[in-house]
Amino acid sequence: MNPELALPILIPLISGALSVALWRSVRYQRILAVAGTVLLLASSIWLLRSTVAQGFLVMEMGSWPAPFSIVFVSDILSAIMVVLAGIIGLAIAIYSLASTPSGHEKFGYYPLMHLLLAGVAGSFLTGDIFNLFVWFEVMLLASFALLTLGGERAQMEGAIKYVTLNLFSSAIFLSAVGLLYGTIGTLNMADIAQKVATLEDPGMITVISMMFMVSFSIKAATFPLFFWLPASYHTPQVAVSALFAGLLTKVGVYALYRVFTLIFTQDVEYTHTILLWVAAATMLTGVLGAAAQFEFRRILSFHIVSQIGYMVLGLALFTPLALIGGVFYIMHHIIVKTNLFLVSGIVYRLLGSYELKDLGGLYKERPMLALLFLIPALSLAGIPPLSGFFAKFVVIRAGLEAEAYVVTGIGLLVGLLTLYSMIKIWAEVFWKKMPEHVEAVGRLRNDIKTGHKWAYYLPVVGLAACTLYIGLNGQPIYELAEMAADQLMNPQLYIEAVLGGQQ
Amino acid sequence: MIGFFWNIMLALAWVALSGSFTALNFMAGFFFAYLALMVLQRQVPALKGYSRRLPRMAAFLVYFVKELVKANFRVAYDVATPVWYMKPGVIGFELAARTDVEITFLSSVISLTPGTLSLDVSDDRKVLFIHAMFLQDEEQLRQDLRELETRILKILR
Amino acid sequence: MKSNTLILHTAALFIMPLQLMFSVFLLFRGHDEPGGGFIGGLVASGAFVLYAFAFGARKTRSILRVAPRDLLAAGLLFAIASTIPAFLTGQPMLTAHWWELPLPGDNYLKLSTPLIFDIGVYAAVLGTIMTFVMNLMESDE
Amino acid sequence: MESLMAYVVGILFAAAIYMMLRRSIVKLVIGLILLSNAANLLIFVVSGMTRGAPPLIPEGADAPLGAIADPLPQALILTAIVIAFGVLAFAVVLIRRAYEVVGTDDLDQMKDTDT
Amino acid sequence: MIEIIVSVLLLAGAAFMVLAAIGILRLPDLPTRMHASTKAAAMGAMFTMGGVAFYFGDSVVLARAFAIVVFILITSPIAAHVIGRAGYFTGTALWDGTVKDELRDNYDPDTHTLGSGYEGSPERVAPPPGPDSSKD
Amino acid sequence: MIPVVINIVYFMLSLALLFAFIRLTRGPSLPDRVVALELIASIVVGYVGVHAIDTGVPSLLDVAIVIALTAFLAAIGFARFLERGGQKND
Amino acid sequence: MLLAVLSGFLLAIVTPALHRITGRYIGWTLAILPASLTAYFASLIPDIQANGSLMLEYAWLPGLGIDLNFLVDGLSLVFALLISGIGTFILIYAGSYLAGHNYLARFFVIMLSFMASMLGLVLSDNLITLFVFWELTSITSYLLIGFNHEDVEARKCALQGLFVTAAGGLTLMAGLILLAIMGDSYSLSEILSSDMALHEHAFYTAAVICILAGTFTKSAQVPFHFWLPNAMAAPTPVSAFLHSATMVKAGIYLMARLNPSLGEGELWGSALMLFGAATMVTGAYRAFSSTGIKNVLAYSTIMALGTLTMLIGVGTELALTAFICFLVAHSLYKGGLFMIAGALDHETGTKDITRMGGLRKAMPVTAAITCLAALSLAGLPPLFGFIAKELLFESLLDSPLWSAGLTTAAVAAAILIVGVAGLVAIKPFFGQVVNTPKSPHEAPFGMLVGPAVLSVTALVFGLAPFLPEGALLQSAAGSVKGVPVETYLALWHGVNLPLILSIGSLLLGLALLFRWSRLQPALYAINTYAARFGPEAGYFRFMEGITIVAAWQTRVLQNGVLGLYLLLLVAVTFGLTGYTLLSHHGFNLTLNLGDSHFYEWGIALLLVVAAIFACTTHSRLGSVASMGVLGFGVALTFILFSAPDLGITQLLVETLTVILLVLVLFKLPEFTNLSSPFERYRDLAVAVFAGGVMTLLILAALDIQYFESISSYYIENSAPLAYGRNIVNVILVDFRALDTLGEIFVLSLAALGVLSMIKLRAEDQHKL
Ligand code: NA
Ligand code: NA
Repeated sequence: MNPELALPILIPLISGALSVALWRSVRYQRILAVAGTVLLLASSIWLLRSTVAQGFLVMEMGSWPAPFSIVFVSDILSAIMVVLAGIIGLAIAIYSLASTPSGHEKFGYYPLMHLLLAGVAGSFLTGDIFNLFVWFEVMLLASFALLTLGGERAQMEGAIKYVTLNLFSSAIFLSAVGLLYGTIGTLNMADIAQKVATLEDPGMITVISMMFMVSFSIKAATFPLFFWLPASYHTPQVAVSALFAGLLTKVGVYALYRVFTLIFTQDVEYTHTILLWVAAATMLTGVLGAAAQFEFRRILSFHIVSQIGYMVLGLALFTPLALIGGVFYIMHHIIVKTNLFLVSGIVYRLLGSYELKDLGGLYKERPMLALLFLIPALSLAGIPPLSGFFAKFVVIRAGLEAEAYVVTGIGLLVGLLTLYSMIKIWAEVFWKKMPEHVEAVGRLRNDIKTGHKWAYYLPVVGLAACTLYIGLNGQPIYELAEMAADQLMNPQLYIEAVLGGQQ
Repeated sequence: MIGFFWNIMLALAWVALSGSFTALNFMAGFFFAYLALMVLQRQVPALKGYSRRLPRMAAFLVYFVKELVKANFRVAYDVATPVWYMKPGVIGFELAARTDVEITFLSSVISLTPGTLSLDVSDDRKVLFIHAMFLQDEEQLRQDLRELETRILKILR
Repeated sequence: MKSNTLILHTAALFIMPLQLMFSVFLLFRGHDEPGGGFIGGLVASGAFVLYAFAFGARKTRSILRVAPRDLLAAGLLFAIASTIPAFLTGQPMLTAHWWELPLPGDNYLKLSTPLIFDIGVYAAVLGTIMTFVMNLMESDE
Repeated sequence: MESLMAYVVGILFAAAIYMMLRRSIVKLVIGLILLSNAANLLIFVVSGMTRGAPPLIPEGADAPLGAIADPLPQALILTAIVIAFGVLAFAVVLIRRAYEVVGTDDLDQMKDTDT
Repeated sequence: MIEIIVSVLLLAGAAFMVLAAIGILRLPDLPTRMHASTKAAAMGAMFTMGGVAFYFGDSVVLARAFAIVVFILITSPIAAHVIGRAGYFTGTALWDGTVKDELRDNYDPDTHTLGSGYEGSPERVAPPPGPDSSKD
Repeated sequence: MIPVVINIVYFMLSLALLFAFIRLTRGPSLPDRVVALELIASIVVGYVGVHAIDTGVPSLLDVAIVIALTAFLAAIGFARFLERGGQKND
Repeated sequence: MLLAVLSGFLLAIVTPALHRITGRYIGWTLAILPASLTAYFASLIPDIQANGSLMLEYAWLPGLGIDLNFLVDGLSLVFALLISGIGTFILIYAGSYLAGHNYLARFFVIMLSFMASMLGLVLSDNLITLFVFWELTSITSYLLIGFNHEDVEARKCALQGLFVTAAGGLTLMAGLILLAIMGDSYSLSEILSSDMALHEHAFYTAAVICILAGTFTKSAQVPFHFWLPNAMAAPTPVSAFLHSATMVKAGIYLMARLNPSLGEGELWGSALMLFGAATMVTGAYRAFSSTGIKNVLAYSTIMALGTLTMLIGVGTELALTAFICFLVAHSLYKGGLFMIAGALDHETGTKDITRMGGLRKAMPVTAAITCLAALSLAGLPPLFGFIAKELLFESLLDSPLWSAGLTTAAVAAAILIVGVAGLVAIKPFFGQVVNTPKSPHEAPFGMLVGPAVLSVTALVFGLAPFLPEGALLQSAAGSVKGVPVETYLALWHGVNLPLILSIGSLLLGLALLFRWSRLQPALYAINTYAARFGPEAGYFRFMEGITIVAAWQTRVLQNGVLGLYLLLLVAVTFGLTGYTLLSHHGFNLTLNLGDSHFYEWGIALLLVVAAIFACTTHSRLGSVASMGVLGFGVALTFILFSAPDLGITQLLVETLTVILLVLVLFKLPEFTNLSSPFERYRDLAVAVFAGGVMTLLILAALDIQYFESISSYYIENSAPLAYGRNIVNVILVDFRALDTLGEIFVLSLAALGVLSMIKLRAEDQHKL
């Protein structure tokens, strides 16, 4: 028995439920927010260590044998993802202590945060396709509630799109699960994979895989299914944006990785070629979308889309190196993108706006903040030696090796345009003189209270340190990605780990 | 008293539903019914002495079913035949029933009886407004209603 | 329009306990016959919805005694608590544990973690739906 | 029956999508309800429909006496129904709040957040 | 024998259902439709459940069938009352053939008060059902 | 005999269902629709009863109990809508 | 060696603290580092002379084949010495030039980082590590160009420089990866020493194009040259160091470095010669036609960069010798000249040479140093510049390809450059005294020491060319050639064609110089005209294009209309699924009537009409009621097909749904028909298509049952092992309890969301 396999969902579930129970005491909820996420991070690291040591961890829920029980499976990829969820969770929890409006705290911000993390962790760990649906829904509902928390007009408008498109995705997912069950008769992913692999004419499986692809692609926000993301991500309070930016789309990407390496590999020529063009179009449309924006968080939101393209590209190329690149990219991007949103929050706190035209002068006034922006921004743009460079480098090399020149070329171009966007923010927010009307209001004097300063800056500094660490000492991360990719390229290992003796 | 009555009734219902006629099950039913009533205790007015009304209740049931069937056929005939024979209208029926339970029980029974439908009670609870389908002989209808009310009050008082 | 209270009030007082009891019945019987925590919880919510329609949200809160949100939390904690015995014995999460508590006579009270779990489900469903309904109603009043 | 229901489910999907594509937020909600019903029925249909043999075991028996309906999809659908209900409740309140805040039920008027 | 009873009960039940449905379809206004539907449907359910109880001939089934009937008898008049009055007060048009309406005169749509027409009179209008007045 | 009767009953109930649905679509006012909906609930009770006999599964009666106990809530909800000023033709 | 490279970064980190301690001596203090680095690199010279090259290995990212190995040979050592040597004086100079500036510490942080990056670039053996440093130089350059960041122009120029070099950087990355794939290694030394014929590889052309795109942008070759003059927005020390002496030579370095491997292909040589020559001429012409002293110098730098590129392209031993000499010569005089320009600016307050004159009296030392450097620039003896120019002419005359054309171009450039040298040295210092915004004094010592030392070095090297030759130049030329090279540097080669060309160009250049003022309007007009069609205009058009395309795409795709989003989503979903079904499975439209009872048909019909009515009615609550009917229909389906639990749940949920809808609806407006008939028919068509695909999918799935369901396990074990007879419930609370656990959390989350939406109103909130 490996308790560490269940802890990443149990801890946030318990923290979430307790936070609801402690509804009236925001103070205890705040303590629990940090304690819960610290424990989550600790247990996820424990999980990663065990997984690295043992290759796979499997827990058959309720002690019923797989494939009849719901299994939790941790391979390197899932363990990595859970650790990332832990890191982001902790960063957001600390940041939230300072940034969350008190009304939000009184109306369930913390329980929602915990349960979002539970949904995310559950999605990463489950080895059951229907259970994945359930965790998706947990995550989704938590995100719905977080998105609307506060009830501003923009939030409502954004939420309607977000909710509708995601519910459509859920319905497609559910239908696909139904069809898969109808034809294969099982829900355990390893069991499905094993059975699909024996089919002589898996045409129908390919058809069903398209529904999974669409559904997960909506969650992952790829072209042409990403509209919900730029419509909504900039509307909630910033810690929520950051949490979403870091984790939500990556769950979709993870799901794509999971099923299109484990289950739907029967017609790679077809499925992964589609993914390839999806990746290219996603990268390009996302970055162009960002180029048209002049609001801090909207720019960042469109870049999420664009970066998702790189991750999907890693999967689409479907070579060991490409998967390494993809996994590396995911790790890098989660940390960096969250951090950028957090920085945008500090900027907002200082100057009271997200509109670039209303911002400025922060390089002069807050050089450390400028540096803290520059690290993730340049990393996002793939500037070496930051984490993003190595991620992009591996993907590009994989693309060139796979002779996918057009897509690789697009990847490079998108890197340039990403840099352009980041520089746009840099020039407008940091370099530009502070606009006079802002100065007149004296927003900067309304500085972050010293008591809160650490809560604003600690997560940003920590995540920037992660970015630097991955960049300067990428070897351990690379090795992890390599192990993950190795497992992904050999689904047989996963199947054996889950179904073990029944083979 | 009414609390206890309901408690027993609910416990019996429990036994009936579960189909397990054991003392233990009855006790369980009693217990859960008690819990269910507990939530309501402040709202339920106490009534007393229901036991002597049981025979009257049986008689009422017979009467009621008879009326029910009779009236149903009357409505059925009118519905099934192409020409409307009905003369519908709303009448006010002066209530002898006073308490909430009495009025509610009466109005329900009236509603259940085809051809009459309780619409509302006046604010001073003196009159029950009834939509009747066959007002050919209003006096007869009022008499029937009065008899129904009398029988009900006998059970409830 | 005018809102009548008398008939609906009185009827609600009679029907509601019936529904509540039936919901508990469905809950406990669920393992063997149609029913269970969900269905039970839904029926119980129906009972309180009826009460709320008849008497308004404020009175419903007073008979619920706890906030629907607390009911919700209790349900969730109950459901999670049912996973604890498995942890204590080093088994995978959600492994069922069964206990038979002897009662007078030849009877046993069968208690199990799935039952605790189902009770949690019941409470959570009830809490959820009451949260929906009460808040919606209160926002009108 | 399954082939008949295939058409029914298709029509439900079509109806759901048609309603979701309307500009009124209320119709959107109707569309969502239809959509979840369609998906649930889909699972029910593709995993096989059996008449008159609910997955219940008679008292005292260890196993059902004859062939029974597949219980697993039923459990899945039950979960899906309840989830859909929760989601729907949220969506309904969301559109109400959106209407209060935005002042129109026309979705085309709700595009400030995009461009 | 049982078969016949069951058949008759089922057919009667179904017939009431059909009756209710025809009624609701044919009858001209809301209250009259309710006369048909509420009662006939309740009757239909009662007969059907009677059939069920007889068919299975089992105390458990009997208890359930009984419970169903009781529950329907309790709930359907409440629903009918609530809908009927809601329909009436929101001004649903009554059939042209309606002969009288004593309620309309007593209802004040501005204050939403429903008088009895006996506001000035002493407490009771109808005679109390004394023990002597009962005839059976 | 019973199978034939059951088929006849199914037919009658289907017919009833159809009529009730027609009323529901025609309205014209909300209460009319609600009444139709209530009737449909009752017809479903009938269906359940007949189906229980048809299949010999008495457990199905539980469905009927639930309908009997809760279906009227929808009507009360609609009525509340009207009481609070909802339009009857809406 | 690792320390040598990284020390710059380390020092950068502590610079702010150091600044607080040392105050105004910060420049001098920091200069200790490059000075000692210079000494360190110089100490390696004997080693290189003996062994040819030196390899120092450090691990970094072995998994990716990325390491911190450093390759020291003649070429890299020349660059390393230039960087650290000139860097020393630049730091001292900057300490004076920016004395008292608010952001002096920030400036030095970036400067030191740049220097370290540059060292890393020229010393890295690993292609990727090289690229890492390459990009770092672009970024530090960006930060330095935009040092006066509150100025819009500075920001624009910085962006332009970054955008162009980063664009090139990305193609360079692709090129380097292709090269690594071709050479099967990221190690330069391995690629250079392998005997693979890279020019026969399929990737060769692509790799060369990608790499050259990178080097050309970085080294400001035509048509990417326009960013460099704009980079003069940077403070002068930056221009002197980055944009003349070092960073812009990174591209040159890389071309020289890869020349042995890639030079065998025809593309390489001809591309370098062509672009190099074009750059050379353009640079020289623009230098001559500019008025700002920094622009003059910048364009003359472009000229030099073109020359260097061209020389690599020529690729003969002689040409490569000329290359190395020109490289060193240029760095020495151009670094010095820039520092002078800064000093002039500093003292006079203007950069425009037309507004200076007669400064020799006020700034005699400056004037002397300038003359010395200008002589080298003009290629006059006895300075090292002369040797380089002679070699240039000689090697071009000797070029195996396009000799005449290249020579003509070089002479033309030489003529113009003589004029330029005159502009720089004569115009400000001689002639009439012109009033300047500030009254000039001699520049401070810190600002003069650099130019002085560099100019004197040029003089020394010119007088004693064997000094650098023996130490390094020969081995550096060998590095570029790939095989050892014999060089013969001398000031005097006798009267030969190169000398004649030199003299000729000197005379013509002087002639031009004296007509400069009169030529200026014409030159200005030509430049203005060229600016409208030149590459810089192309850059602006490209940037504008991005914005336009981006805005267009956003308007079209992210249009804010949910209906259109959904429409696309539905079309994609069902289009893709439908197409795949058609292509991978095929379909048949079966409808088996026989297996359904008539009343089941009735229920199916009910479902359909209820759904259709819900969609078509104009009554909202009619629609809601119809959903209720649909719910009953679905429940009936469940009940008739053996799912009582589902039936019950569906009924309850349906009832509660209706209640919720009704509770909410009276706050909402009635149905209105908002869409046009076209939209309705379009949506209907899409919806029917989607439904059709779903039907086909289900029908297809019904025909297929690849495997038995796993359910038999639940059926068998429900009672004996899980003690429950309702198998569905047992699955829910035991076999698959985790689903249920998740599900109640979903419900709770919905409840919390509803709670906050209703209770927490935006208008009540305490705003930030
Ligand atoms: Na993201
Ligand atoms: Na099938």
